[in-house]
Amino acid sequence: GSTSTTSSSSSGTSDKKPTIGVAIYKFDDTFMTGVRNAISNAAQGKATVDIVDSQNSQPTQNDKVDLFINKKVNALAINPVDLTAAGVIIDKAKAANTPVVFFNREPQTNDMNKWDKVYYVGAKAEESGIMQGQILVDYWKAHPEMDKNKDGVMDIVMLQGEPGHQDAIARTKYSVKAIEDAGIKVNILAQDTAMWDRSKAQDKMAAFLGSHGDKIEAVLANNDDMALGAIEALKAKGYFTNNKYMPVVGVDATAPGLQALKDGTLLGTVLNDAKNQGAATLNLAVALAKGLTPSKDNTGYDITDGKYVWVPYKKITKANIADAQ
Amino acid sequence: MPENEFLLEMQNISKEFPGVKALDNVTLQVRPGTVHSLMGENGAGKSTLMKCLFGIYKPDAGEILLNGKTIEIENSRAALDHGISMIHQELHPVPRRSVMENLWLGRFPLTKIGPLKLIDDKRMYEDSMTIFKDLEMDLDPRVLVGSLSVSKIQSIEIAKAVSYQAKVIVMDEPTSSLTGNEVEQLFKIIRSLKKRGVSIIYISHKIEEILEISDEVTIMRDGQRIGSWPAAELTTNLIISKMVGRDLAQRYPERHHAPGETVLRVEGLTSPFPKGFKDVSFDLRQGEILGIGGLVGAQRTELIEALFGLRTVSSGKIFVKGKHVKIKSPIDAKKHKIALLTEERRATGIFPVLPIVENTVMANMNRYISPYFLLKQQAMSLDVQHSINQMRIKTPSAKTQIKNLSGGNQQKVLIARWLLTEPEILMLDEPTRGIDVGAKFEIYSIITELVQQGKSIIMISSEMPELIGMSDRIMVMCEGRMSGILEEENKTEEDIMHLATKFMV
Amino acid sequence: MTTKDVSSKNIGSFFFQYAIYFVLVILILGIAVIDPSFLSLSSFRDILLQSSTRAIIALGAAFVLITGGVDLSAGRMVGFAAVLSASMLQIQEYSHRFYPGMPNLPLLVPVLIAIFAGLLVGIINGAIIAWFSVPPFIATLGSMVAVYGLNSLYFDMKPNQSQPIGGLRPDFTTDLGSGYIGTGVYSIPYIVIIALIVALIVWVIFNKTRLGKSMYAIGGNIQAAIVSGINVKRVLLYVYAIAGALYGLAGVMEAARTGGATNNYGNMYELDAIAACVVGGVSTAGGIGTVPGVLVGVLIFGVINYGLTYIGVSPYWQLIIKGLIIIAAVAFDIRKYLTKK
Amino acid sequence: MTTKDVSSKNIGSFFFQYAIYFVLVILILGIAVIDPSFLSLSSFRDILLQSSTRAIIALGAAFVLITGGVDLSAGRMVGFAAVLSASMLQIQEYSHRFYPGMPNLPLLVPVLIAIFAGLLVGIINGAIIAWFSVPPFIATLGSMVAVYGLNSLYFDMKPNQSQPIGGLRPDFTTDLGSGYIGTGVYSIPYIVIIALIVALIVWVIFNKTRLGKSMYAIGGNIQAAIVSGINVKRVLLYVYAIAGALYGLAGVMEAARTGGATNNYGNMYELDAIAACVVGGVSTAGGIGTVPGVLVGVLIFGVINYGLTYIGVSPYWQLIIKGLIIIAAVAFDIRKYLTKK
Ligand SMILES: Nc1ncnc2c1ncn2[C@@H]1O[C@H](COP(=O)(O)OP(=O)(O)OP(=O)(O)O)[C@@H](O)[C@H]1O
Ligand SMILES: Nc1ncnc2c1ncn2[C@@H]1O[C@H](COP(=O)(O)OP(=O)(O)OP(=O)(O)O)[C@@H](O)[C@H]1O
Ligand SMILES: OC[C@H]1O[C@@H](O)[C@H](O)[C@@H](O)[C@H]1O
Ligand SMILES: [Mg+2]
Ligand SMILES: [Mg+2]
Repeated sequence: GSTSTTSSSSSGTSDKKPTIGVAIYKFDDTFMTGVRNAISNAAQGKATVDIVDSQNSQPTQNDKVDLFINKKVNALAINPVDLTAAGVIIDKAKAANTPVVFFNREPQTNDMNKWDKVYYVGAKAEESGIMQGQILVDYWKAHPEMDKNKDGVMDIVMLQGEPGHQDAIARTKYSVKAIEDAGIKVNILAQDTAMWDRSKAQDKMAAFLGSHGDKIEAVLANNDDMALGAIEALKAKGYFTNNKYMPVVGVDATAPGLQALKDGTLLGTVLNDAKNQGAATLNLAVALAKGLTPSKDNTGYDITDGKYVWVPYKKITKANIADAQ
Repeated sequence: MPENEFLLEMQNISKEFPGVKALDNVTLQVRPGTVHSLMGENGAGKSTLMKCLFGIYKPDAGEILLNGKTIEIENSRAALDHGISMIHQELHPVPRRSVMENLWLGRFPLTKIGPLKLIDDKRMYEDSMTIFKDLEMDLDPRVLVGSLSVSKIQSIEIAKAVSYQAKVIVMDEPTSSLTGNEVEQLFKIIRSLKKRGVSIIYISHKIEEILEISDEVTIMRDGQRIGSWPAAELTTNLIISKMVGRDLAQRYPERHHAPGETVLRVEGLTSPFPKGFKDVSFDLRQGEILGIGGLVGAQRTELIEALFGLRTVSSGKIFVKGKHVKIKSPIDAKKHKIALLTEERRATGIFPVLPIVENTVMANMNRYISPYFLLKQQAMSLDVQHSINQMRIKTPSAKTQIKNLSGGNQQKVLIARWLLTEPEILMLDEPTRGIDVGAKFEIYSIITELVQQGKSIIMISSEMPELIGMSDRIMVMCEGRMSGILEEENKTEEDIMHLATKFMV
Repeated sequence: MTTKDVSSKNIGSFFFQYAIYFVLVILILGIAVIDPSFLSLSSFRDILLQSSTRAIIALGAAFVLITGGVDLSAGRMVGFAAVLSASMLQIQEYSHRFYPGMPNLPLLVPVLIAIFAGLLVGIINGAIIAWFSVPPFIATLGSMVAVYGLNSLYFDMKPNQSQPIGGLRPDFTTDLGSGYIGTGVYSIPYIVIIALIVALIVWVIFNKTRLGKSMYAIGGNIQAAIVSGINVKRVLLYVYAIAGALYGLAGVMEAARTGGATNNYGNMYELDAIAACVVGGVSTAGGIGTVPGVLVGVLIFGVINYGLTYIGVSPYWQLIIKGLIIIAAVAFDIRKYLTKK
Repeated sequence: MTTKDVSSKNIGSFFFQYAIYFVLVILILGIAVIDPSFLSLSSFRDILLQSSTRAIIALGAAFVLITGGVDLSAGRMVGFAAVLSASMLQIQEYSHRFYPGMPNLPLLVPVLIAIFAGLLVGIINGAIIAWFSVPPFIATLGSMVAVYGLNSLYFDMKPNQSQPIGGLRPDFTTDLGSGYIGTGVYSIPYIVIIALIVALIVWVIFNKTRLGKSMYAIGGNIQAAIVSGINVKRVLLYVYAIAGALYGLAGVMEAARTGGATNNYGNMYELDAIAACVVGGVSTAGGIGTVPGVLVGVLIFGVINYGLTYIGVSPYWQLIIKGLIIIAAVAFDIRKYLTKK
């Protein structure tokens, strides 16, 4: 079916405050909660936002999109569960003439090109991995003792997020690649999924330590929660006391992560800028809902290639904790 | 084809369960067109032998011959295909399905609709009606089996077994839940089956029935065959002595009852349901046995379950030792020292997967609680062992799961359970159903002893000789109403029957 | 066996007999009171559409529940079928094709392969349960875990390497997944039609076939089934196999509907499916359950999910309310079985 | 009734009687064959430690399963208790304190509050099941969903706003969560000791108390339990309440052990717990189950999880192997119940 283009007036309330339908891929994702809060805050006085949980299920998200279209929202802001599903969502939105801003997970270019009222706000997933790698490279160079067996190869273990999760894949791949690009060979002693989960990571790390013990020279975790789990397992094996140290790197710059940076247990993390992702997403959606073409003027963010707003990641170590707070 | 002397032969069958040699080299030979009865105490191995025949168990050793030819019976399907059908001691209804679906289970009539074979509901209904008419049973094929009484379910099982057109029909205690008329009806069916050359293997603890219907009788004891005799050569006493291995001088123990004051008074008890019991009033005195007689459907079970707090009542009063009491649940009943042995052993009696110990003490755990909230294991085991000995429960150990006991022995455990609560008023609903003569006498003795200790008993029984032999007084019910109380010494079956049909039209 | 007279009690019992239908109506009305715009054809169309794949999975689950079993592998099989079918139905031009060189297959081939995969896993489940006497809970928990592993391995194959599968063919997504008969709000999506056809077939199996009656007997009293000569093992095999095929079909439809697939598709659907069945009157103890009941159960969840979002209840409160509604609905429905003695 | 002599058959039946213990040993040996270094005190210590909270949850689940019920709310209660206790046990200096101004509470206060929250939810579960006759599956599904909603609301409160709760006090994490008696590999973590004490208490309840016997009776035949004058409703109430308290305790221990908490803690633990119980011989049909069995079930999962990671099996293959082992272990164990035909 199709609806009239003057959908905003049909709601009966004043046109000044448009309604934005926001679908988050999963509510209990720490980082996306930050984005979600940023969207709500940015919406104060500007728009009514209806934020829903897609429960990490693409079909559920499609259901929510149908509902938003049925409720005649003025614009959609979608954090896709599965980025390939954007195509179908765009078709639905186009049929109802409801503009869409995707955020945090980038749909494929050919989908983005399906319609001119489709935008994207996000960070480049691989960037976070690269920064993780760089943090280790810096440490390796400054601390030759990190190469415990002096073979010039960095022997690491990798704790991965949910199998198939694009952030997990990108971080796993590009963190290693960044180290290798710096001319350091990497040997992955063990890698396993801990499903983004702190206590699973702790259990996995205990097993890694059991089988590889002191051979491990660094721990890469796809997020901070898992990095912190690894740190607990390391503590149980005597690390972080009496000069026994292990470099551990995560992503997200969560509050407990920053605390661990302060404590000196976490070597580094990567800040995914929730505040700006959220604000940019909302501003774009509001502009689109009002029938405007988004621009730096009406959104406050640079628009690249007419459709993209890139919010950069930031490397965080003990030295620049303040940048993340 | 030369006629074999025996239609069915089970030769040298042995079967062992963990800790039990259930069958030890047993041979059974059944002639065509005869009723061959199997008798023996509870746990003698009768059901096990039949389960071997019906493919439920696989014998450890032995052979089965049909018409002189050795056959393999892998499962029940194979038994049915060989023309052997069975009425099981433990009934197997599918409660939430209709009568006809139960009847035709495993062989539903089909009709072809195009390439599809679908169930022919109409034919299923008509075929059911035909069978029920044939067997003179009053059953509606469409109602849910779960809403029927045990005796109706028993009738369905009979109809089912007969409807297979089998050559051999095993009937494992088919009459345990039937009353007079229905038993007669069954016998009529058996006689007509015999005429068609069908052989019946008949198991029962009711010696009168055995003598009436059998051509031949095989007696078993402790998993072994004692011998086979033409029924005409046997008498009640002979059977008993061969079964039990000793003589049983009398069927009912001597009674020296001296009923005392009233311990239970029921006034105008009425069920909230239109077909339920109405306006029932009676007294139970200390040290007496009050029998309750009546036909199936007389609401005897409902009445005593209401007294035990298992059913609601709309009006009426209950007095225990003169005090007006409200009994809303078995917990209340137990507080007033009332016990109830229910009618349906499997549904409301046993805890199948639990050991005998737990099954025995379950109604009586308060007694074993030590000051530290822990149960006194020692005392518990002692009491259980005492019960096993006293009731002569046949079991490898007190830790055996009760589901592995023979039906009769399960019943004894349940009686033991309630005796352990030391009730003042013990209500027994068909207490000797499925119990062998020897054990019956033991149970009667226990009841008598209890009464002599000043306990009071209410006993529902559909066996009139038992009712007459044991009761001081007999209350008879008919269609939910009390039709009279027989007080005099010389009560007769005719008296009971007269009252049991008093309100019938 | 006399027929009961019509009486006031019967009206009450009629009410309880159909309690679950009343629950559905009350829910709809309750939501409509808060936001009258909810009562529209397009809302109902959305709810029906969203309930369709759920209904197919729930019907599969019902097969198993009626025999007294349980099937935890449902969700992961949905995911497997979604990935399988999607991986073979990508457009030629798509840059990350799962099978780069493969020519376009006829639509039906990948669809059938995916359904067949579900069937196969179902057969394995059934065989393990019937022949090795492994309790259904464990057998299907094992296959739930193993199928997810298998799916992830497949999904991780080169060149895909765990990329979400996209670029699906329009005959799969647009025509089948989003297509419909009719126009505008007066249209019925194909997916709804497929679900209805499946429901009809399942109804026939449950009520008119030997397999169906045998299932009820096995769930109602397995001893009775055995001594009546029912081939219990074979029935269980068929039941789990059919259930598996239905999950497979549902997986294909999820991929068609969303235009993509990942190995995470279907995660936890089994719980939703079982819940819908139980709310719809299927007993987890076996032997009880009807197709209309299951459908109403699915619709109740559909209305709750859609309606609570529609009236703008915040997600966390939605969870709390949803939890309470589920309990209340069943507490209400269960009264019909609580015959006072 | 002749007593059987000791014979070769008895050895076989002894073997099957303890099949599940053999499964455990075989698993350990199998892993040790692939990597002999696995056979070390520190591996066993790790496995014991990782199994401890699981054991407590599984014991809670066993209470419920023995009565013939099921408790889906376990995992979410673990999460709730973890968040509750963690939120009240942060160091003063932590920048994102859940309760910014609050003074330090004595360790036991938050711990008891969290356990009490579990108890309370358990009581509600039990009450709904006993008094409203709602099937346990639905009652606990409802509370599983609702408790998660409640926990998420709490977790989302200002100023925390769904940040993982960190900065926990060392007396909670270091002393309790990671503390131990003894030195080096010859040490026993407190958490293991707590789990052992819980197991002992549960063993006493199951075997030596009226409550325990009543639970088995209810699971074995609820009608007979009613007739025997067991206060079925009260027993169910106690059972779900105790289970809830155990989940609460497990949640506290998860927070202490990992040094943090989020609302997603404990997600799906109920499935693991039930699986461990069933592998350990607890029947989902009720009436059957022992404490040693449950512990062995938990250990089997512990060994699989630790061992497969130890020998470096890739995650996807881990899933496949784990699924197959679960099925095989139970297929093997179940032989003891298969009364010879
Ligand atoms: N499945 C089983 N497992 C273990 N022991 C069993 C099993 N079935 C029967 N038994 C044992 O075998 C013996 C014979 O039992 P069976 O049921 O055949 O007796 P019965 O003669 O039919 O008795 P009743 O008259 O009480 O029905 C009993 O001791 C019983 O405990
Ligand atoms: N209309 C009915 N609906 C449901 N159950 C019934 C009905 N009629 C009888 N029953 C059940 O059948 C059983 C026996 O019926 P009833 O109480 O009428 O006979 P009784 O006189 O107690 O017979 P018995 O001699 O077997 O004890 C009871 O357990 C009762 O619950
Ligand atoms: O999907 C969940 C994951 O999402 C990532 O983006 C995030 O970095 C992880 O911490 C985890 O939350
Ligand atoms: Mg090195
Ligand atoms: Mg018998």
